[in-house]
Amino acid sequence: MDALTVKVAGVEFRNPFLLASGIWGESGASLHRAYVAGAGGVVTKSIGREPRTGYPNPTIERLDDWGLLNAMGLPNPGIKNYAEEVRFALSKGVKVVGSVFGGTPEEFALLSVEMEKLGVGSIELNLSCPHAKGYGSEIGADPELLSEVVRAVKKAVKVPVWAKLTPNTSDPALLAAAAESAGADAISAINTVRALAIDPVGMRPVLYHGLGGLSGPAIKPIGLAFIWQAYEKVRIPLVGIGGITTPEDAFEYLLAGATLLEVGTAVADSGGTVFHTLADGLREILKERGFGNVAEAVGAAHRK
Amino acid sequence: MDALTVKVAGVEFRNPFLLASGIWGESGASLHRAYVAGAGGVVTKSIGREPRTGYPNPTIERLDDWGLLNAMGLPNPGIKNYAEEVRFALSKGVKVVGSVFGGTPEEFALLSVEMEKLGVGSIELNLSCPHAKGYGSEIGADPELLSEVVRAVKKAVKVPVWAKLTPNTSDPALLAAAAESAGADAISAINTVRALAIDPVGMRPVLYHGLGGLSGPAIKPIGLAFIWQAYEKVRIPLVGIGGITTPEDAFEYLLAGATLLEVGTAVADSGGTVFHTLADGLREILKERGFGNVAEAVGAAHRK
Amino acid sequence: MRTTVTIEEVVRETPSTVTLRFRYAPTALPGQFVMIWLPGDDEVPMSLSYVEPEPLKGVTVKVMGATSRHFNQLEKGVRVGIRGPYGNHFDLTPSNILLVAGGSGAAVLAPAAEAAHRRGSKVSVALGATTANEILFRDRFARFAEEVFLSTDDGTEGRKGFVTNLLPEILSSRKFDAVWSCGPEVMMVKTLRASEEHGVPFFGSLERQMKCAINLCDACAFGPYHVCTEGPVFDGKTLASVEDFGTFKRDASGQRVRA
Amino acid sequence: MRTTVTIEEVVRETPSTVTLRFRYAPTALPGQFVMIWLPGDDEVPMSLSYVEPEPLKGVTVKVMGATSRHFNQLEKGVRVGIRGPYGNHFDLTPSNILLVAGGSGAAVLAPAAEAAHRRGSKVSVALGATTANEILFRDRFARFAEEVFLSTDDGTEGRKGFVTNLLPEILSSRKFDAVWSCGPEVMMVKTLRASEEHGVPFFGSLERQMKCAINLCDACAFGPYHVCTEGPVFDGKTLASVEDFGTFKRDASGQRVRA
Ligand SMILES: Cc1cc2nc3c(=O)[nH]c(=O)nc-3n(C[C@H](O)[C@H](O)[C@H](O)COP(=O)(O)OP(=O)(O)OC[C@H]3O[C@@H](n4cnc5c(N)ncnc54)[C@H](O)[C@@H]3O)c2cc1C
Ligand SMILES: Cc1cc2nc3c(=O)[nH]c(=O)nc-3n(C[C@H](O)[C@H](O)[C@H](O)COP(=O)(O)OP(=O)(O)OC[C@H]3O[C@@H](n4cnc5c(N)ncnc54)[C@H](O)[C@@H]3O)c2cc1C
Ligand SMILES: Cc1cc2nc3c(=O)[nH]c(=O)nc-3n(C[C@H](O)[C@H](O)[C@H](O)COP(=O)(O)O)c2cc1C
Ligand SMILES: Cc1cc2nc3c(=O)[nH]c(=O)nc-3n(C[C@H](O)[C@H](O)[C@H](O)COP(=O)(O)O)c2cc1C
Ligand code: FES
Ligand code: FES
Repeated sequence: MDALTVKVAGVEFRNPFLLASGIWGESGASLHRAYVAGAGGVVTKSIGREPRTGYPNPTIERLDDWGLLNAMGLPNPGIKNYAEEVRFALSKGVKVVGSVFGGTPEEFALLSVEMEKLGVGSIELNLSCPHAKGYGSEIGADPELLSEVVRAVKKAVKVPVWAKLTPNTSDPALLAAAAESAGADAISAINTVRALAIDPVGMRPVLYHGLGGLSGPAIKPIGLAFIWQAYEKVRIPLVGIGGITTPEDAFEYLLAGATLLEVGTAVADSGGTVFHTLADGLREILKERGFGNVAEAVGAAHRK
Repeated sequence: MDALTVKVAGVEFRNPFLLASGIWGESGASLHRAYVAGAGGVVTKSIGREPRTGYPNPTIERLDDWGLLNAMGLPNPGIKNYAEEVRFALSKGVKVVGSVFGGTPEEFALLSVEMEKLGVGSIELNLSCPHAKGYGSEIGADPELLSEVVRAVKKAVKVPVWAKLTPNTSDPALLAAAAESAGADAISAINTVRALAIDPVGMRPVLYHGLGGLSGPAIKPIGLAFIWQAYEKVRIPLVGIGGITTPEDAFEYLLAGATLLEVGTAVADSGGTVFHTLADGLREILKERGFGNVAEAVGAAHRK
Repeated sequence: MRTTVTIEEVVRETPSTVTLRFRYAPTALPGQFVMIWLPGDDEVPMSLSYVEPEPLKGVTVKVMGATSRHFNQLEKGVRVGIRGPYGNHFDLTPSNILLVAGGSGAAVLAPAAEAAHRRGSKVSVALGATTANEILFRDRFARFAEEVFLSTDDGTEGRKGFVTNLLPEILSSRKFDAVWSCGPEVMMVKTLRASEEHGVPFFGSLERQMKCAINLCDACAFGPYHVCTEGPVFDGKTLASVEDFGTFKRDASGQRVRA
Repeated sequence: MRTTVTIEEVVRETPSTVTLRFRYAPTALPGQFVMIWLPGDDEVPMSLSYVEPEPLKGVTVKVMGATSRHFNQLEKGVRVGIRGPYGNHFDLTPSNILLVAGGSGAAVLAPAAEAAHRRGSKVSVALGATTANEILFRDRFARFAEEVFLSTDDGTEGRKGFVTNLLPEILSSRKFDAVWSCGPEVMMVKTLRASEEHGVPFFGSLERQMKCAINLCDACAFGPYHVCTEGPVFDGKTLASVEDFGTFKRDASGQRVRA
């Protein structure tokens, strides 16, 4: 087995670098392209039941080379229309993780079933959707609601289920533990960090939606902290996300406890070449530091 | 009245730029120096009952020009020893805000009383201290505990009380509302964002304590979001903190809803000259944009 | 990174089209576009209709819906948000170029043609519009073009009908080594076909949904390509290889709709 | 920013002192220090005892407590974390310099003296130590110094007693235009006084708690100054104006303790 091969909940990925949800995920052709560019797998855009146009522009705001703000508003063509995109990617042999979002446990379950029918190998639940029942807070920040969703989905599908958690919480370990005990097979973290950009000339928020989410290098330390805390709490595998740009970043996430990694904002500058750079670089680092494979490095920083 | 003069809960500051807590705050001479350098006021280091050495080094990790991680561990000489530092600063005419931290409402109240006796004009409660009763989570992230602390302190002192809140929460507005209804006179936000740095060579966390807090430009969008959400919820004045480095940053915080501002990490590079740069720059911007004074600009982005 | 520019000149080009000129420092190559934001309204992609060495850059906006109407009402002195330039650009080396433009398509072709002309290329132009007073940049092209062929849908100027009807004649009349086209996608499909028939390399500038413009969100997906980064200019071979071309684009939700 | 260096040479200087040499690219001026980290142990400030043009930089560490003992046991090939250099440096323009060093104080003075010598300055050295085999850099100074005066607390080498006892004689023997000093703070206080008496400008390198080293945390507060940034080298006038000098420093909690 290659040093970069990773198995999560029985599903094998040829390397730990997956295309993050919401990046290049609108079309099957783009998913395929990320895979050809060297990704170990791809996570689809978060898909809902009905088509949503998302928010009007501006939907993104580049802050500097260290950060990006976005408020896309979960644009997606709805699960029915999206089916052909997933099928296209699968037909090309792409390892697809289907990402879904919903407002209720039932909706999450229904969408997951549809994804499973399409043939995806794993499902990622986007548990930081702003359309939530409850007291106006996000589903994913409430351990109760989060558990309900995970349980409902686990009951409905056989493929592994990953719970994607938000960093906008006072207690990452609590959320991780809730997901684990509800039956999640893995935890993905982090989604973007709640943030805002103001245009000092127009004297208003830049993003149409106002609030947005911060991604990119600036959130790497925040993602690492989440993975670190989750690793100390749960035993299911962790999918590290947030600012991964260089092979060193990836190695740090492994050391902190992540088994798989997702790459989002870094795709922007690289146009996909980042996947080869990351994989080659990580292979080098593992060898140099005496690790036989990815799994051996996972959580190593906790053992010091 | 000068365009930069700001009044918060009856206390006047000659400009809105205060030295943030934990920066240059160990000695009265340094507090005085920040004031001479042009700060509108200074917030002391967070002071507890007994001397604490804080964590061993490394206590800080500079990530890049956009971010800094720290885990000082609340080093402080204890309120008794610190008294002479506060007295020195006050004797020089410095506008001092006394920052305190504690593990219980009583402790916060006791320390606030001591600060008031020393003569500080306002008190800032550091409500993100890791030494908390409750379920291991921080006092400041729990609206109940937070309210208890604020109520206890308000009962004990006459000077205005500011509640300094954490961004590590799912619901900033909820925390802000809790502080307001418990009687806080102002809200300061944000403290640092939970984060971690891993040393890929040593394969362990860089900071001795492991987890730390992110500050600097990278958290400006996170601080702006907090102020934005708090402004929509509460009517008490807001003290904006997080990544303020340029006059434009300051202006954006005003537009988002902050009345006062604290400057932390930016002091590092500037050695204090940042205060003049900020004040001069903001004065220019206000004039150019047709605002007669700071108060007029506060929250302007909400009125679009 | 986003910045703000002040509109310094407003030029009414046709009843439905206006050019806005502004000072914007980043170097732009002909063919590139910017994302331009009217605070309070939308942010939209616009090709640069004026680039270096002009002291003022410019965009030329045709009314299509609410946002472009808003642009058409802007006055001198207004400040708009801008980021970019984004995307690729026209290769200026061909020495005998035919432009085929429909509607606002002339906006992106004009600065490219001027740049090629400055390098010594010969440029001929086929301009189509709905009606006579909607013909865009007729005088601008006349200043340097070998010939300007006109057509209008209603026959009020030039040949009546679609501009593509002119192509067999033009392409037979002389040897071109490049056809550059921008306009409605059906027009470009036909122009590509005509160019192929005459063995002339084709380059077309495409329009798709744009959200991020930085190769991230996939809104501009066109087959496996991203129009914001690998386009908007594509060569004929690439266009012909992508099933989307002339058949479908994606709306803001990602659903396929007719191109 | 922190980086990692590999110890390439370990030189035992005295029973309690070791020099560690490593390749570290950032330019350093004599007098500056680095923050050096033994993962798993502490991170401490150390003056650079070797700077450019030496191919290997170095620090010279005297055993004081647990961390410095750990440093004294390091072997070649070990990797340590490092950031810096930080702080100010010695002004190398004086032409007749007297060094007054106690204990590990010679570590920071040696590279400064070498640099001044290279520029043509004359350097004399007064070296103090507890006992003969603890005298640091005796040979290193001998290579270029006009004279090296020695003293030991126990009289096993040179004059018995504190190094400051040598000063009246040395300062009267010749005209110096600068005294540079580093060592225990009481020693520096006495040296400053002696220099003032002889009208010679004084410069001393100070030690205080260091945490951030970037002018932020105030751990290194010395009067209104920050030793990490405005020091570690201060001139005599500044030192004399700060009540802390020779009286108190702050421990890790910020409490005042005897200097
Ligand atoms: C790279 C690029 C360069 C462009 N350059 C120019 C230019 O130089 N001059 C010019 O007038 N227009 C240009 N456009 C088109 C422009 O961005 C807008 O699409 C157009 O102004 C319509 O906006 P609206 O909101 O007023 O109309 P809407 O009410 O949104 O729609 C009117 C019509 O335009 C289509 N449309 C809307 N938004 C987009 C979009 N983002 N991308 C593609 N089609 C869309 C709709 O499908 C509809 O048919 C360009 C588009 C792209 C992608
Ligand atoms: C700018 C600067 C340059 C220095 N350069 C050198 C050098 O070149 N060579 C060298 O051997 N040492 C140098 N030191 C001192 C060194 O950083 C350590 O203080 C020393 O090695 C003791 O560490 P320890 O943990 O082994 O001892 P500890 O057990 O911590 O303490 C032993 C003694 O050292 C004092 N001490 C501890 N930490 C500090 C500190 N951070 N700052 C000041 N005093 C402290 C204590 O008060 C105690 O008296 C320098 C200090 C500073 C501030
Ligand atoms: C433009 C954009 C769109 C995104 N859309 C989604 C989405 O639909 N679902 C989701 O779970 N995460 C979404 N994310 C979050 C990313 O998957 C990822 O968690 C985040 O960007 C942090 O990783 P990064 O720093 O590598 O970008 C989106 C991020 C960006 C930048
Ligand atoms: C070195 C350091 C020490 C700090 N100590 C404290 C403290 O004692 N009490 C407190 O309330 N905040 C403390 N903070 C947080 C700052 O006051 C401020 O909230 C934070 O750094 C964000 O602002 P900035 O980005 O301008 O630095 C500290 C921050 C730093 C960098
Ligand atoms: S517009 Fe987002 S990828 Fe092209
Ligand atoms: S060591 Fe922190 S200010 Fe000097």
